[in-house]
Amino acid sequence: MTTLHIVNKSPFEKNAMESCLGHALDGDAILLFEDGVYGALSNTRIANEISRRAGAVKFFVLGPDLNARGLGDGRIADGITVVDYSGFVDLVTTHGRTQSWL
Amino acid sequence: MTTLHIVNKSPFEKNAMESCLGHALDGDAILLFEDGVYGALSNTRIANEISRRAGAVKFFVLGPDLNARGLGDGRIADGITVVDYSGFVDLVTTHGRTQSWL
Amino acid sequence: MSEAKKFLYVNRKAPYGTIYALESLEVVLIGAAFDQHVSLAFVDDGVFQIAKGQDTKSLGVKNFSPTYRALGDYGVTKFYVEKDSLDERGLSADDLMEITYEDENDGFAEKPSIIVVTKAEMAEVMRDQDVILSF
Amino acid sequence: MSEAKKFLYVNRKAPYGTIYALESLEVVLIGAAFDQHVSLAFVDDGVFQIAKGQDTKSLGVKNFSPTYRALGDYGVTKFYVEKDSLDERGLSADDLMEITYEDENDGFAEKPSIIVVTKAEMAEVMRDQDVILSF
Amino acid sequence: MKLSILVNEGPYTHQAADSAYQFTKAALDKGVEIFRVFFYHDGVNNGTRLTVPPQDDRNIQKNWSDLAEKHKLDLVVCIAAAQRRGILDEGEAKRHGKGEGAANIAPGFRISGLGQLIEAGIEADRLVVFGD
Amino acid sequence: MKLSILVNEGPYTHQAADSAYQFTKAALDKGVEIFRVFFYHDGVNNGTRLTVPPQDDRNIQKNWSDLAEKHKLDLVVCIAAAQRRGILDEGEAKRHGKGEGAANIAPGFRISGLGQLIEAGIEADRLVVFGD
Repeated sequence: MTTLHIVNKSPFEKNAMESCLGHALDGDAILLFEDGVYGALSNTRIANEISRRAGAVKFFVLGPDLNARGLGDGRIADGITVVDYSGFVDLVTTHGRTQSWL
Repeated sequence: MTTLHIVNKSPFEKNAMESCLGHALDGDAILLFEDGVYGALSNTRIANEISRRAGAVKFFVLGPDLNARGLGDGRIADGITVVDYSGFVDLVTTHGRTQSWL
Repeated sequence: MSEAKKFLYVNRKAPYGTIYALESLEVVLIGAAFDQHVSLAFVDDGVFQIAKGQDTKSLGVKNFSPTYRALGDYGVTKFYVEKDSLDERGLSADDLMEITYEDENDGFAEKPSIIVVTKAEMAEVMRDQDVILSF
Repeated sequence: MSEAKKFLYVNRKAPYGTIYALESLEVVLIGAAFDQHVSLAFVDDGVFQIAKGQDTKSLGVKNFSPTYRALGDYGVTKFYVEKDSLDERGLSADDLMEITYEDENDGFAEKPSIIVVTKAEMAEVMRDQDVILSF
Repeated sequence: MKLSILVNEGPYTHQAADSAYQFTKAALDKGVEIFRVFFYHDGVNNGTRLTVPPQDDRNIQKNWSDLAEKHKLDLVVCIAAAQRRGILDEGEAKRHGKGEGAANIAPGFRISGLGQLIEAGIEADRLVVFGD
Repeated sequence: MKLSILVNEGPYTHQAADSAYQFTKAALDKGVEIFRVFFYHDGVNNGTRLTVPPQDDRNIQKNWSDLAEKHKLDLVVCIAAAQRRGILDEGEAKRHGKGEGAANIAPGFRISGLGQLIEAGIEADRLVVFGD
């Protein structure tokens, strides 16, 4: 069964997202939340890495965390799906395990 | 007056040391302590950066933190001076200000 | 009390993920009541603290970003923002809130508080201080 | 109780700078009393947790590194260590503590608990689990 | 489908405590069962009754206590982590001579051992970790 | 030469609390004056009298209290940060109806406002920040 990876760290400050991307396997999903949502910004180094993996790995980002940080509309890289907390719960229940990259 | 920069973060996990190196000016001192002492390891990417700046910037590392982490002898890159807490106090009093890179 | 000192608040962390941005701002507000020279630095993820359009309603936490805009009324008028940090995050100065102050030495003309600087300029700002508070 | 599950403890943080390594170890010790399949992963700065020669006397904090060596007696015998993480830090397997266990299925022969794996192999280890505890 | 939640950070300081609460609430609202919420590391600080947050901010401890009451949630604070950080129930406060009325554990939380975390991992179908 | 110290993290969780203590002690041992130690963010948790650390580990709160007694150190806990995190003195505990005996501030610490931090920056020759 595939894994849901959850990342709550800014990729500009910490290596958690980079390490997550290095260990996520095809078919896995990655949810960006808390300061992890900065990884969803378009036009950054990390956005390139995400678009390179998008397709093989599914990318999600938590809407409430985006909005809080002023990234609500049009700032997000292509291929990332916005979900709310209910969608977060669905991601947990539909994947075999949840791995937190702290 | 010159600045004492203090860095307590692993350069492999966080961007604090990189940011510190980017803002330290010639004549400043940088003290590595806590998990920052990993920046003093030889044969790493960060060691190259340190040896590039050594001379213009003085590098120090806190001995008790080195020992705790098993880096006591021979693991430290050239050009880094080991100090104890008393030496840490001296560095603070002999520089114009102390800047923490958290 | 000695003569006025130069205080710099260095903000390197994003808002909301941790409390540092909010509690740093609380220090700035209290510190403004003392008669010192105050500057703020926004470096690395700290630039996200003053991003425009922050809306925390769906998160259930307090949106403290409007407070930055009020700091001018407390005499806090120097927001140094590092351009290199903006660039790395795909941001420009247009993505930041409009933060201004009324210059009492110039007929209360409204002037921008944000000063975008290079990394080298930021390093000079930092060395020019008496007290550096990092959160 | 359901049948035995596979538990993986993922250690990505250095010891002493924060408490996560120590308190993670406390969970592993308690968890060993339950009849589950247990593995430990050391990734990124987590590899520093099992570096040899740790000596905390001058720091005044507890040296908990010997506890890793005792885990074999509790049936915790799989320490997956990522080679890519060692390489980036200028370390090799020789810089790690010697951690062994007595294999009761092989005449109590002493065998190494540390298994150095590539990043790709670590990813497979991670996906093979039922429960992943990250600290 | 049963979930367990691990909360590794204290309230206000890290968003982990808020995220864990919002996630748990969303799961319960959807009818997903929560086997247990376990508080470890600084997470134990979610369970102090002594917080006095600003009037215009959320009360994270009270949010947890209210959720526990409404849904019969099992909120477990790790005893070893709690002792290090000064979170005690009445029995602990008495045993360590901290004086009458010193217990600071909040309503709806209970203090117990790390075995409860392992059990949470065994008994639930998924474990979700919120931390720093 | 007078120093002030700012401690931004709680005991045990981050080494910042240990480093600040060791640094302060080394300064005092050398005869360097410490104007004030100010505890902010989770640093306020250094000042709870309710911790019960393991027998074989250091007692960070007691180390601070002992150092304060020996050297007449001024240990100040920020009131706003303390309220958010559940650190209260007797007056605060009473004012917020937390019950008799609930005050958990440790000996040698006092609770006061953020102005004390600014003053620490003004009055000392150097300010050193320990945090995460």
